[in-house]
Amino acid sequence: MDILSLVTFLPLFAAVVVALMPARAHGAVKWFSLVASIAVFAVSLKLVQGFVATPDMQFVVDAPWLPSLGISYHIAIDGISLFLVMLVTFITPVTVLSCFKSIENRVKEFFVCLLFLETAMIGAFVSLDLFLFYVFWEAMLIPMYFMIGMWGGERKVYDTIKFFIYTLVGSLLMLIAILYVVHQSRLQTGTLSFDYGVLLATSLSAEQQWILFLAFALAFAIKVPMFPFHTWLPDAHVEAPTAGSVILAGVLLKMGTYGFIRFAMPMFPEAALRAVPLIAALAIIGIIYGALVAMVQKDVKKLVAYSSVSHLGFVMLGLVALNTHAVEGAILGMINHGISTGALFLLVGVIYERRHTRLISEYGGLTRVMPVYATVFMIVTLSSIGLPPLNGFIHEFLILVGAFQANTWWGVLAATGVVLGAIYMLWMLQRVFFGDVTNEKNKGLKDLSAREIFVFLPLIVMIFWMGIYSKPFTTRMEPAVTQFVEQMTAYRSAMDARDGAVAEEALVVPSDRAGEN
Amino acid sequence: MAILFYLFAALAVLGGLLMVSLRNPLSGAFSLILSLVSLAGLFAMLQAEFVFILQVLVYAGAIMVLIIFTIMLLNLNKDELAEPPVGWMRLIFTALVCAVAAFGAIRVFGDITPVQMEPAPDFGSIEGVGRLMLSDFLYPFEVISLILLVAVVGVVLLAKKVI
Amino acid sequence: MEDIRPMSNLLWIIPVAPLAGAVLNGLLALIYSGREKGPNERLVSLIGCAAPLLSFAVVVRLFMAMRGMAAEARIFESTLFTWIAAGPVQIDFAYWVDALSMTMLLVVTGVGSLIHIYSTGYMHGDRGFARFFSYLNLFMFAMLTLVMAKNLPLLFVGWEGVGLCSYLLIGFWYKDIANAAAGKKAFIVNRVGDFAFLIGMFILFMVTMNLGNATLDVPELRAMAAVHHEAFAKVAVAACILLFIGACGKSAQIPLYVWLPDAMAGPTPVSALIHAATMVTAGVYMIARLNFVYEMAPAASAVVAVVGAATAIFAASIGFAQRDIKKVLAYSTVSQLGYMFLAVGVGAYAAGVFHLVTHAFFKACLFLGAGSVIHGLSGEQDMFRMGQLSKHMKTTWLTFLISAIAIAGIPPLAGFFSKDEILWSVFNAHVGPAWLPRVLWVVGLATAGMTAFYVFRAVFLTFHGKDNVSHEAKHHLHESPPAMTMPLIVLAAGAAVVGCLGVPAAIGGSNIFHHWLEPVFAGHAGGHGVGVGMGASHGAVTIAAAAESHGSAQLEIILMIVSVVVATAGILFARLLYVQMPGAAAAFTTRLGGFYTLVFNKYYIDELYERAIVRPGYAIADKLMFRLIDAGIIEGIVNGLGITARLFGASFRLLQSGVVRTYAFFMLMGFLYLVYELVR
Amino acid sequence: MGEVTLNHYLYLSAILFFIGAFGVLFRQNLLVILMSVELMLNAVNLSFIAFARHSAGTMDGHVIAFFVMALAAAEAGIGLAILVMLFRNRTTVQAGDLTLMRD
Amino acid sequence: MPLFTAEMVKFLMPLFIMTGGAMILLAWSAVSVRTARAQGWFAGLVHVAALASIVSLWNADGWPMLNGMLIVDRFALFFAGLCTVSSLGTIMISGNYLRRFNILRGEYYALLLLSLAGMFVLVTAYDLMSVFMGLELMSLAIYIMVGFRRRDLLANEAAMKYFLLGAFAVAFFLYGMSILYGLLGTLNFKGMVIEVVSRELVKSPAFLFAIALILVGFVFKVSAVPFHMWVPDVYQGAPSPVTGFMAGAVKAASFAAFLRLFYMSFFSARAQWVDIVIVLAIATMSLGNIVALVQRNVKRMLAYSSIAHAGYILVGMAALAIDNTRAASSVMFYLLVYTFMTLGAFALVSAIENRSDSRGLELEDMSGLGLRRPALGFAMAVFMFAMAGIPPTAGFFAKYYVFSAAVDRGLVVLAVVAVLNSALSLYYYLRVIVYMYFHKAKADSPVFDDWGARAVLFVSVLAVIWLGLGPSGVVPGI
Repeated sequence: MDILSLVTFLPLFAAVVVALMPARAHGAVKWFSLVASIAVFAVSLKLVQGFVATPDMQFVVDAPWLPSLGISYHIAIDGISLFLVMLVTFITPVTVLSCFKSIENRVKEFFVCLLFLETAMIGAFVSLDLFLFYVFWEAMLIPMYFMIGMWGGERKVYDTIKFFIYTLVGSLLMLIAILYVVHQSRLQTGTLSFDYGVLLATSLSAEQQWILFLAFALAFAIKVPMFPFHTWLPDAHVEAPTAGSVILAGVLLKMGTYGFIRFAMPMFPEAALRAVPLIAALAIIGIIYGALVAMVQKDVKKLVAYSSVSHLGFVMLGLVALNTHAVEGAILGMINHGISTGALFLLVGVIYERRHTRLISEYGGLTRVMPVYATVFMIVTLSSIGLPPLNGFIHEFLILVGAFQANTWWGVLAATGVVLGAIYMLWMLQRVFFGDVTNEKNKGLKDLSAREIFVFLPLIVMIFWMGIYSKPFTTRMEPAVTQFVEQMTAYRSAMDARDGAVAEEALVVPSDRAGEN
Repeated sequence: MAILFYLFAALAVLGGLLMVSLRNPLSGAFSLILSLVSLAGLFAMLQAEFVFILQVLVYAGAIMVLIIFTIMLLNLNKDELAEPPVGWMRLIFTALVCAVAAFGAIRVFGDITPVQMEPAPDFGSIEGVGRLMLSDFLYPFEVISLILLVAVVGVVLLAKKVI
Repeated sequence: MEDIRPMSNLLWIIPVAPLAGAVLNGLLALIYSGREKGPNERLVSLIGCAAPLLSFAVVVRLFMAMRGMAAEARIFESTLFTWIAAGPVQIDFAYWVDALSMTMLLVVTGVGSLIHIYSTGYMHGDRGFARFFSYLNLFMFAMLTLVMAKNLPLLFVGWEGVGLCSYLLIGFWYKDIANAAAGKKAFIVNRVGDFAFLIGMFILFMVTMNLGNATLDVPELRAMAAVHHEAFAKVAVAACILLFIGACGKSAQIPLYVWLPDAMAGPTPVSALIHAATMVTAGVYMIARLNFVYEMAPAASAVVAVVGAATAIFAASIGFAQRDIKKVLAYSTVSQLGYMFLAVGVGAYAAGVFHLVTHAFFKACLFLGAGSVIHGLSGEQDMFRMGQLSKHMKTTWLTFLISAIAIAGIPPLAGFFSKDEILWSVFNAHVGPAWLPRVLWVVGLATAGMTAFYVFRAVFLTFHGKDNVSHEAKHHLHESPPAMTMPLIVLAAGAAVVGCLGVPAAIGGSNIFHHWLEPVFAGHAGGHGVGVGMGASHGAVTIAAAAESHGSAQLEIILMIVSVVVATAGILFARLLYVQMPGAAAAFTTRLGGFYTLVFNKYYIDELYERAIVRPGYAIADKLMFRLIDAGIIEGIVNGLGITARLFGASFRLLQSGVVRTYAFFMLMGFLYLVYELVR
Repeated sequence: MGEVTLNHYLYLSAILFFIGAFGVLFRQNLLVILMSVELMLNAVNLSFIAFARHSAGTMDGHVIAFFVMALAAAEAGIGLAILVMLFRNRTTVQAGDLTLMRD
Repeated sequence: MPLFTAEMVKFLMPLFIMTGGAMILLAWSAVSVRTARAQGWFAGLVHVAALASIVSLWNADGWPMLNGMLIVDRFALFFAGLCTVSSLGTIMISGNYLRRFNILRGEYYALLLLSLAGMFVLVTAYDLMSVFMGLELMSLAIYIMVGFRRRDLLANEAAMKYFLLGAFAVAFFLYGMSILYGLLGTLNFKGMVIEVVSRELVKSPAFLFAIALILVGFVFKVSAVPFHMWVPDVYQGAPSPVTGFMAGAVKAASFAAFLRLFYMSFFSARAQWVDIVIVLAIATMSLGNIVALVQRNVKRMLAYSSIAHAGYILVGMAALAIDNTRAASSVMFYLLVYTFMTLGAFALVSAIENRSDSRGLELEDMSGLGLRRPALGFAMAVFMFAMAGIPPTAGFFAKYYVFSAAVDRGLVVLAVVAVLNSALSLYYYLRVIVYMYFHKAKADSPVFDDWGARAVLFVSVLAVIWLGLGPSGVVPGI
């Protein structure tokens, strides 16, 4: 079996094994899941090792799946998806370890969901066949649904359904759009194919592109989530168990941004370019809006959830800034957000596990009783608000530079997010960690256990590593990103030239007519 | 001929109207028999000898007897017969809808041009129809036997007091 | 010439030593966090002090080496690794030291080391001893990175790093939520500045990128600015003003000064190190660093000068009415920073930096002295509950007094020279309209007098005047341990003598300091004949060096005398009010009435911010965005769709009446529809 | 009164058919509804027979009419059986009473 | 050409087996009531035999037999096999259910077989006469089965409603037949095409009027809005296994004839009827889904869901094209998947339905099922996700084919409406899962899953997942 397929399906295999284990064997289930997910990570390291910094797709597997339908098992990675796959394989073991204790009932089912989810996530990142992609994309919903529903909070029923339907509406419209493109491609080439490369070559009129782009963009924008499609996110997070939140924020949201850069924008470049001001506006609104709304939250998790809206706004802005550094910043942003926000959710989970509340007002002065925890929290917070030289700064800087280059006002408006980010995070920090311990229940709280420290250690290492030395990441993604940016730029100049020609024509025609007369 | 047609037609319509309007189902059943017999007359006018016979024997005879028998069996008293009063609005509306539908059908039928032909000598005869039934229509004929079988089994199963 | 490479190879030690100290102490603090007792204070002190001292040693070694080099070649450089590499954005983690940075390095490591030593005494017995030193060392690392950064993003690393440490140290005693809030306020106000800083940085980056060589390296920027003058000049004003706003945040200038007085919540050594000597001067340093850009933007420079002057006098006036000794010093710091900005605003970069250096000494000394007093009085900070302490705390008193004289600008102490140089430069400056330099000079002079007044008000209230010390406090009253007094002495000595580095030529000095910094600032001294002032008048940008050439020495001496007189008047007035006629102060206060209240409450600026920005902002976020838009409109639409669907469902189910004829009726209607559609 | 053509028969069948439909729609008595359906089937038969004579010219229509009658018999049987069963349990023959299940 | 030859026997063999088995069962059950279980086994064996004969015919080429009344081609065999499997599954889940409600009788199996025979007639029909006969045979048997719980008021009511409205609809159908007969002189599928085309009757009002009448008969059976109103009541009142049978096999068989007739005889008038089918499709899926949202009774909810599914299938009907069979194949695949999903779902419903008030199964009754009985819960979850069309279940593929066909035919708006509907439908499907997994079990309500139900569930789950992974080649043309 090739290595990419191995990475993709090893978790599924592990899930099946876990499913077959006796339900009572909690310990065995947990440790097996941990070992399996670490093994997946180890295998995925081979991807990094074997990756060559070129714009080409690598580790390609292209085998027919349903040939009569033009559907193939076509998977590969390039510099863009490589790190997203790594993010998945990295976050999953951390998540597995984090819920050793918090998941007490239906342990087996939980880990089955988690491992199944891992396969679906990796699959979505590596698929180069749109049908395959769609299948993975939707398949992610099921385990997520169960994770929120079975191990979630009080209002889970409403929120799980909302989460599911919200994301499904968008993706179903995308399905129709995919079908339409496939249909057009069949009309043009005579063969039925869902292959990314084939569909990329399909020529579509401006109107077609626009509609199709909107369909794709809606699906992805909901997932990202971009303002104003974000309201499912806080609710889903609040009800999700810690591990669910981590995966949701850490990886699932990146599906949306990844979808933009991989599918929506290259497939419909003209429409995408026309939509750039719109997307940028929504992204900027998201940055500011998310931050302001985060500020007034009373629930820590909701606060972090809204902060995700803000952060993902940055990522989207980076994508539409369409210059190499901004796009690289956006990709780094996806990874960084996965690490930092994942860590934040894990941290919230730690106190939730101990106190079963996430209301900020229930806490206060935690530094006194949980100094190690407070330290970790502080580091992660700083990473989240983009304090140099932690990881958050790198992507924010690159995105802001890029956005500023694309349009001065984008850069200026987006940079306000830097201020607002500090406000809500530090205020939350102040209320949770500083002051005296006023709540009696907080007096006896235990600091991080050794296991929990092991959960956070890799995250913190990554926070520092990616902040101080991000070059290994950027050099690998650079060729692919450059290619993407160059293509989009080429389209833009083609469009400008054509618009210019049209304008000229409009000027020329009357005079011609005059000549005729 | 025309007079005969209009007579039968008028009787058939009258029977139908009476059936749907008379309160007592028994009266309705007799009205329906009137209608069915009139139709039998029309069948005869259309040279459908076989169907004419069946109409009188099976329909007006057997089926209606079955219905009347059931009505007697149920022995409905006044309360059970009493239908809740129906508003005029509803009556008019329903009648209007049906009339529109019938009118539509009539308009469609107005476009149909009949084919002038002289029917075969055995047209409508028992023999002719019987041959056809057991040759071209053998398959439906067999299936209808199954349908009747189902009906028999069903009646037994459903209506028997104790099974 | 000495090979500089081995020297450059030492550069990394300077920031890394404190970083290592921070990590070690931090780990110690964490390891001991769960235990009854903290880690051994001696061990912590050893690590904590050794780190800056090692840096200091390296800095001194480098300084020696640098002095031996030719003026133009005085640069050490060391690229550690590539930090960010994305497309055109190639940013190295590179350290770069020229004369300006070297000056700063000496101040930072020197004063920093002293304050570390002082802290071992001041923080003795505190539960967070190790944590404190960890933060302090981290601060040193960040500050040194700021100073030594070769490029602006790296400078920004230090810039944010010092902000972080400031945040952590202000909120060091986090048990009191007010301290934590003060820290947060500092951080956020700084972030507002950083926002502008970032954008200013982007503007510069865009310029270089459009020129085909995207860079943010300071030396490269400088070189490019020299060549591509037009391109830079186009955006210089915007960039400079934005960068200056950043500096306003860090250096507590109007309108972003509000955090600094609150920052006094931190331990006093922190106030001395971060909020007086080093961090808050970063803004001045940054502008001096980017002087070549400011040269091209006279309008921006004028703004800097005006804001600096305004801050100087405004903060000084607030200093009049403070009761808290640290608050007095805090406003004094704001005021003095205003002075420095005034200097760099009029192009007197060297003078500004010189004042920065002298200020570092006397203000650190004042703060540490105040800390010593507070330490002696078991935490009392209200000056009206002190008095006559000169008897009990001799060393503290003396050092405090020396520094006070220095800040008041009495010759021959340090403050006199630096302040006077600034005033002289302002007087001769060509900034804005012709009247502006004179106005600025008057403001500066007035500020000098006010400074003398409020500083000596503090001196008299604390060490002389009436004894208002409470009974319990008196019981414990003692002179501070040597670990604290020793740095005081060193700093006071510094405050007394560093002035001689900048003795102006007018009174026979050679202004060593000036010449030292010449390579940094000289390259652009009026070199390009940029238009100055609001109008179209073209003239050379004035810098101190230029001022010397055409100002008359006599006038300079006269102005010196004027300023000394003003300062002395201030001191005497303070003596009059607080020593000779103790009742007069109160009477005076009453006379002033409302104005005093206004000043005492710092012109209600905090309240204004609270009412005008914070509360409306929160209300908008909460009421408008969260409740109305998010929960109301968006969720309303989303849920509304769901509810509508269910409503439809509920109404359609009513059709399902269970009545057969209704069902048949719908069938017939459906049939009619089919006929209608098909036959038509 | 002109000549009676195919169309006349068809008109009559349409009228009878929709009288039957009206009965189904309007009446509540299940017996009458059942009879109305019978009337509709008869209208169909009339149409079959008329078409056989005047349009198709084959006897297929007659055969089909026979099948329809057989079906009518079967339906009547089952319908009445269900009715009897229902009457045993509910003592009603009103369609309007059959509303245990709704919504 | 002789009417009947020996080689036709093998083509009619399934029908002979079914009817023969039914006769034997009738006789057997008339003499022995106590051996009802054995009769069930026997019925099962008959099904297996019928299935075997259907499978054996897969490669035999059928032709229009018996005066063009029927044709046993692959299309017919596909549906015949599907119906037989569904019927077999119904038998397997019926035993326990019937015993629980004390109505275990051999006649039940006989009627099931006869109804299956009706379906065979229906799916092999090549002449409207056979369609009519098949429909009636199938329906009459089912009327009786619906009323099989004789003491149950709901069952009585359901049977009565179904019967009356069924008879009403059949009258329309017959009326349409008569007009076609008059216009074309033939009711043979092929013959009708020839007549319509040669005499240019495509736009004649009478012809279109006949189509409208015929449509009434079909859309009634496949429960399209507004001919759907019997569905919820009948599905709720009927014994659950019968409901499953109706939702699956009856619908499949009706669609088979519907498809063949409209794809063949009436296709020349597609331009005329396609708008209607689109409107019906939109109305059907929207109404089905919207009303299902507010149902709390599982059987009623599934009834509305089955209406909605009919709407999706109608999308495929609207997309029928002359140059390729993709739309037709999509309809076939949809029915294949739907039959399994619905069979499985009703197997579960049959196994847990145990209410004394005979209201069928309420959502509350499913509380905690997934936790108490993980395997059953898992199966139901799979069916629900499949019905909602979530990959990687076959339900997704089914929808995918249909939508894809619609998009290919240019019916993008219809496809969009369809996907929005399927998003909407998610709500009530998920609610079942919510009750099964996220609610605490009430009292320990027993679950009556015997091996038959388990086997059906197992096979259905397997089919729904397997068809979702690689459905190539299952349906001709896909």
